[in-house]
Amino acid sequence: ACGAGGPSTAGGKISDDKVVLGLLNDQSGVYKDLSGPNSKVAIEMAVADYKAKYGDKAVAKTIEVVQADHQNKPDIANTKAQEMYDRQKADIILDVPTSSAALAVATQAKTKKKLFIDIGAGTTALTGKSCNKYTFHWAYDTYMLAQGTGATAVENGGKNWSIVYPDYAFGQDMTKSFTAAVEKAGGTVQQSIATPFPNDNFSTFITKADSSKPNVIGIMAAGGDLINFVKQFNQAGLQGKTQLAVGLMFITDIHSLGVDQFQGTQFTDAWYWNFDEQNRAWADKFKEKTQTRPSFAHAGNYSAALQYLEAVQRAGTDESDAVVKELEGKKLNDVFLRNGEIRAADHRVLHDAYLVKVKSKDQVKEEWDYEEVVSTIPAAEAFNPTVSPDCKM
Amino acid sequence: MPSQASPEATGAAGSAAVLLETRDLTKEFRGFRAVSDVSLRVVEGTIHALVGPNGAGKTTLFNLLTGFLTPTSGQVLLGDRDVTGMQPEQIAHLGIARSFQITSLFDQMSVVDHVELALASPTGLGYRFWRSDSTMKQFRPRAMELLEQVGLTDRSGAAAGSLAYGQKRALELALALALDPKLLLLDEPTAGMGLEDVDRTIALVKKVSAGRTVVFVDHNMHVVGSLADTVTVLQSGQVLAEGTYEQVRNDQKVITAYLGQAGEQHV
Amino acid sequence: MTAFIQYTLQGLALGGFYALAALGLAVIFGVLGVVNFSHGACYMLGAVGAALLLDATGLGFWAALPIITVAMFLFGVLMERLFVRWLLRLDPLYNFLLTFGITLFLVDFVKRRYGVSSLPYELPAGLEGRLTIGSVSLSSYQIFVAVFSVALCLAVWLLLTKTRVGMIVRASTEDAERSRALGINVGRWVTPVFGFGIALAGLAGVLRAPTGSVNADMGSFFIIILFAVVVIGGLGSILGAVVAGFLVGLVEAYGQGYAGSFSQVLIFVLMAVVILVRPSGLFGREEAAS
Amino acid sequence: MSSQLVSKVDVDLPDAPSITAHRPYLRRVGMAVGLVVVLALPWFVYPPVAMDIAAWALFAISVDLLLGYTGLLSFGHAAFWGTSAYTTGLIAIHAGVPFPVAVVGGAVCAMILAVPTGYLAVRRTGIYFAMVTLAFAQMIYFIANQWRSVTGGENGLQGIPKAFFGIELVETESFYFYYAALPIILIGVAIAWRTVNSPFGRVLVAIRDNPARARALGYDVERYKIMVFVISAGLAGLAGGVFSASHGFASLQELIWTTSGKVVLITVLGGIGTLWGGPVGAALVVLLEDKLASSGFNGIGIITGAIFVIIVLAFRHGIWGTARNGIGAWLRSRRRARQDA
Amino acid sequence: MSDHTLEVAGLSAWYGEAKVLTDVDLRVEPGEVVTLVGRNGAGKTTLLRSVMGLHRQVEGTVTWGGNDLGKASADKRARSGIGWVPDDRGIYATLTVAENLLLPPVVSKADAWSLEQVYEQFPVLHERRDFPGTKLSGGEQQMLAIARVLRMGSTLLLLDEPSEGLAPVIVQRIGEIIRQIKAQGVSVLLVEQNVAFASTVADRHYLLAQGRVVESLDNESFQSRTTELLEYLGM
Ligand SMILES: Nc1ncnc2c1ncn2[C@@H]1O[C@H](COP(=O)(O)OP(=O)(O)OP(=O)(O)O)[C@@H](O)[C@H]1O
Ligand SMILES: Nc1ncnc2c1ncn2[C@@H]1O[C@H](COP(=O)(O)OP(=O)(O)OP(=O)(O)O)[C@@H](O)[C@H]1O
Ligand SMILES: [Mg+2]
Ligand SMILES: [Mg+2]
Repeated sequence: ACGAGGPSTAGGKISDDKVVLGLLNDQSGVYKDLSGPNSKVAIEMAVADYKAKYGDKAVAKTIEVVQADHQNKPDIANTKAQEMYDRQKADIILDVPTSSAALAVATQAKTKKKLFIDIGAGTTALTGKSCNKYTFHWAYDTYMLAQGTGATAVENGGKNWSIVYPDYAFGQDMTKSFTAAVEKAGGTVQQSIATPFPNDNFSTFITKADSSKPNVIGIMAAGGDLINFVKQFNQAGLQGKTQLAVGLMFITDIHSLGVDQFQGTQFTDAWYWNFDEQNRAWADKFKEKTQTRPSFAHAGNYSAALQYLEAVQRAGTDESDAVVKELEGKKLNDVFLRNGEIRAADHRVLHDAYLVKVKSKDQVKEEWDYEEVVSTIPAAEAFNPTVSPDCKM
Repeated sequence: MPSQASPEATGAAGSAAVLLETRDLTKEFRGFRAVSDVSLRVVEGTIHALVGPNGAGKTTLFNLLTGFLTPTSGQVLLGDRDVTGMQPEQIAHLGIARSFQITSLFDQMSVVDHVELALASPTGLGYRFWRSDSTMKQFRPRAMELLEQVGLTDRSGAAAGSLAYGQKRALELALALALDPKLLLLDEPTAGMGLEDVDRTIALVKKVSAGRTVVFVDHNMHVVGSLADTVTVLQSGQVLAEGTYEQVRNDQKVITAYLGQAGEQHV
Repeated sequence: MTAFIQYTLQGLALGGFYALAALGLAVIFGVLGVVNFSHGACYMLGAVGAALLLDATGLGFWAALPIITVAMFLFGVLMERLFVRWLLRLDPLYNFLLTFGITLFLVDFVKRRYGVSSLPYELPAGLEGRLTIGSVSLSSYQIFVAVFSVALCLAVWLLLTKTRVGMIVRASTEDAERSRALGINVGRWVTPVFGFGIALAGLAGVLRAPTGSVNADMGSFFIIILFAVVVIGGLGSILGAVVAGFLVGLVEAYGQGYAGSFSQVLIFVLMAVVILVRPSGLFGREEAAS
Repeated sequence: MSSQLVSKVDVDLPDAPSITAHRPYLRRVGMAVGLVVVLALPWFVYPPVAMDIAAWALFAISVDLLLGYTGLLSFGHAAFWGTSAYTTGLIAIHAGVPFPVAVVGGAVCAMILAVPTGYLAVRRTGIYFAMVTLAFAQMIYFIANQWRSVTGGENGLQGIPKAFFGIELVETESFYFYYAALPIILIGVAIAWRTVNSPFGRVLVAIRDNPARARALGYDVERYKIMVFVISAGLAGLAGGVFSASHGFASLQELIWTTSGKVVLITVLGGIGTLWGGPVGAALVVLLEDKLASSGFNGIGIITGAIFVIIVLAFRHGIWGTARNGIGAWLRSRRRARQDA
Repeated sequence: MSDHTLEVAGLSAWYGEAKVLTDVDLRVEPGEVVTLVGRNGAGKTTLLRSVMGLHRQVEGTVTWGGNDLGKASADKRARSGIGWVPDDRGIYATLTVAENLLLPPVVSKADAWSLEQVYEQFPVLHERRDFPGTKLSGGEQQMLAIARVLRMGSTLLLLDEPSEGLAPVIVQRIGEIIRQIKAQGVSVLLVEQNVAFASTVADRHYLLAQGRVVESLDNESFQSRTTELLEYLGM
């Protein structure tokens, strides 16, 4: 048989008689802990909840979850996405951190006319130049991070900023967004300092950043570089003296380094497990299965899978166009999405976000109890209110 | 064996043009002068021997002449042309070929391929990456001829790495000849050879020296005596004496510095 | 001006660190002719090892320094016995490739076993403070790293060039068979030297742990900088590795201070210039044209 | 002393192909079998994966041309593969030409880049060469990362069209794309094969074994090295261009040093100095990665690393080289047995 | 001085499938200088390497000082008093001249030359003592190689073509040195092609052809039959 998978000929209402959810993410690299294999557990929880809710009335009788490790390599993501759509008959692909990989998968979604909901990547290009009818951006983006941390910190008194950013697309975007947010809120960015990427040694940059005596130093590095920076920031004796604001960090970063190092640091989170009863209840269920607490990405994957299945239920089919119609413009609420809405124009999912502060050691009551929510950023403010002119569905 | 310079060469030496000349050639290694102000004139068509104690600078001089080392000061002239500082391959194209004191071959390549490679060098065929390598076969007859001259016919298919030492030296000579040079530089062509091979090599060098100029280094006075029209004795990087073999052999300075009592005994 | 002094001091502190790591690489190359690609991975193992030691037994930095160094020495011995020695007589490229394979293995092994997130590690007791003179200020830990690495580099250099052991080790490297025929039990020396080089990498990793992120990937970029350091210094030159280590540290610090994100490119530019002007590196043995 | 002048690279190579020496027809048979396998590949292997195999195979061959036939280990070949990937993409996006034209453009750009790189790198041999090329590739990576207006930074250059003379099947179906792109790969392989089996190839081998001697024979060693470096970069460029056209994007992954490492791994796994080892190694590594990615086993490096270590230690001639030597030895012993009988 | 007779019995050696030595028997008594004469490729170097334990594809026995060396490693043999001067001299590039001299362990205090003695005999080595070993000329390296084993105090020297590429004066000096160490009771197994030189220093000679010992004779008969023998050997 020839391997050229043509467009699937939908016989019944459900193609191939089953709904297949594909999880494509990093299962061995930097995002392993943030999302990784445990996202499969989250998606399976969504499937179980869907089945429990609809029982015999469920449109999707057989639901399968497949997964692949893209190792943050866009070429592997690209091939695996095609394979999932063509061969494993996936109706939707979920997660896909790493922007280049996410954008590649978005293109495949467009050509194959199958759904793609991105949770793990932050690039606004998914709802900009690369937006398309079948791609949704669920959890966060760089605009959200800047808006939350930048604007709110200024409101709380941090008027003068120094920004240190890794000199590549993500860092540049973040710096632009942060500067805009800070200035809009009435603060000033005294200097923004570019650093190489990756980079191990920040002490000179820290000296430089602190030389203008700012109230806040913003750091846009992520992952290992962020940890390098924070350790060296603390060793420079600045912890407690100058407020540290982090562009992108995850609860897993705090967990790995310990609250001590991050104590007092502010950042924006898309979701926090210990925020309220509803979150906590879900987090408890998650912990039963994984022995660990969920990150926003786990909850995001759960939410995306659940809302997708709900849309299939409403549409009565898993045919992509019908499902997209059921998602577009909908207002949604679940454990992850608060005041959620899927903006039809660019498929940006708007929802509440949270400015959080890392607790000090004595405030921590249990493992993973690291964040204190300073304020909730309403959905309407958290994401860019204007749709990018580059986005042509 | 009596030592004699070939008569026609000696005759020519007086009038013929100087093919190779060095002017105050000097090479220093970290302050140590291995070759010091050497002015040498090699007359076209002659066989010129360089002798001298170990470390006198003979190999270094060869390296300077062939571009493997750049002189600290001084000049190397080939005919009227200043070749100082040229790269080895450029000098090779000008018609200077050398053999190495320490054998230096392509271990995995067959003997005949070596010679073909040497023969192909001046043709520029080597750059033709779009041609089939069977075009190299055009050199086969000439290659076999050369191998016969040096007595390697029966080893022509063997990999150079598997040759015995003496055979390697013979191949070195064949390679130098393949370049059909105006000037042939041989660094100890008979080192490590048995007597019979030495005599064969002497005969061979004599034969190929027709129509070209040869400069060689050897410690074997028998070889020097049989071949050289002119002998230059180096010591500590400087020219100690120069003349015919007979003249040099009886030079008291040379006897003390180099030959010792063995001067007679070894011939 | 104070900024310049500050950058200089930071550069020296950073350089001490590169010097130490490059020294291990240079010793292994100088002595065994092996360019150890896994040097970055061993550095990572040193840091991760320290973090695991802390986690498992509560033993902190001062204990980790000797324990991990010895453990990495043993690891190096094992690596040499099991793998490296079989290729010592071949072209150095083979060991380069071998250690590249070992790197892939080690990094993914650590990832799989201990995750990818950074492991926590704090400053050692007694070195949390800062030293401030006028407006110039350095953390005590940076000063400690600089002094410690300089002293260690010096000791290793003396060991290799001034002692009989150093001589034997150099000779055995150059031609093991010949050395054996001269009555030297070569096998006895090669293994410890390799272990010694690996131990230096591990030691550098331990030194790094309190001040950087400790994770499986921490060595992958580091090794490339180290290569630049040894190329600049002259591969196989102990002195070269040390001097180039400091040089690169300074270049990086000034680069950060005055050229921002181009600071790392400066290192490679420096390397390109060195190759052009002195192909064998600043202190490399002169290699005749090939 | 002339001994220092002899700085040679001792790559331990498999025996010369003695199998075919006695049976020239075997060579043709081998080629025919190879061609059939290549043509049938997308029937057995998922077509995008088959395309990846083909691209990596040519990439590995380009590395082998340097490593196996000239004794130069380039640890920065991703620079050429990646440069061509980006250039191919830019040409395809902005000029709207059929993708093979864009790929050729990409390869030319890689060759142009190879001239200064080669000029600097060939001053050193052996392990130095590896480190210099690695560092140089790192600079290219850095530039691509910074120059986001052209390259898209870490988002990559997305949306590269596969225009192919209006034939829509090629543009949308990876199965047909494979056959449209295959000729480019085969031409690349043919160039490599011709280069190796040419007078030029002979000189390369001589240079590999003893550069000083080659110079004394009148060969301009550096010029030959730069030439082969540029040819090799061109082949890597063809491969990289096909790769990015096939995937529809070019990303920083194409330029990062692990990509250089991967292709060396493939080459050594397949067998240095064999040319055909590249395809074998590529098929193995690409398929293995593909299978492992969906297997739930995280830690691909554990397996590829271990295989690599074993190959370097025990089967230095790689899969192809070991097999060829084995068959050769078997044929020899059979011949001897027949003679004895 | 302890007994140090070298006895080789029934020694055969191979390179892969090629047999290059066949049933070689030879004996070197204490204080004796014995040469091994033969044309290129006769197997002389291989024999020395086998005695040294460097060539492993061998059969037969090598007895040294009454002990069968069996599979003893090269370094053990060297430390039991066998000194090797290889045909390529084996000078270390990474070591200075002085270090080259000091590198090998002194195996017998009584026989070992002191550094001063070495420098006195070979002033050039003193002069170039801080240079990397291989920066010496070919002949200087030969001197260095010989000096090196003398400094070890080996009681048997295996010299592989020490006169090759050496100036006549130096060859004479080496002859003197051989006679001098012989006077000290050191024995020498000398591989030579330079028959004239061999006959000036040796007590006995073995003629090697195609891997076999074809004749063994003392120096007088060797000198008287030189021409005939050379003819026979094809030298
Ligand atoms: N490494 C090797 N592999 C295969 N054959 C070899 C090897 N080394 C030597 N031989 C062969 O073994 C035979 C004996 O070589 P050996 O070097 O012992 O001779 P020799 O008498 O020392 O010659 P020479 O006077 O040239 O040094 C020769 O025919 C040679 O070709
Ligand atoms: N690259 C170098 N660096 C330092 N010294 C060198 C170098 N090459 C040669 N020499 C020194 O220069 C001197 C001349 O050496 P050269 O090899 O030219 O001598 P030679 O006359 O050929 O001797 P032989 O007959 O022993 O081969 C020697 O003392 C040697 O040590
Ligand atoms: Mg010489
Ligand atoms: Mg020999």
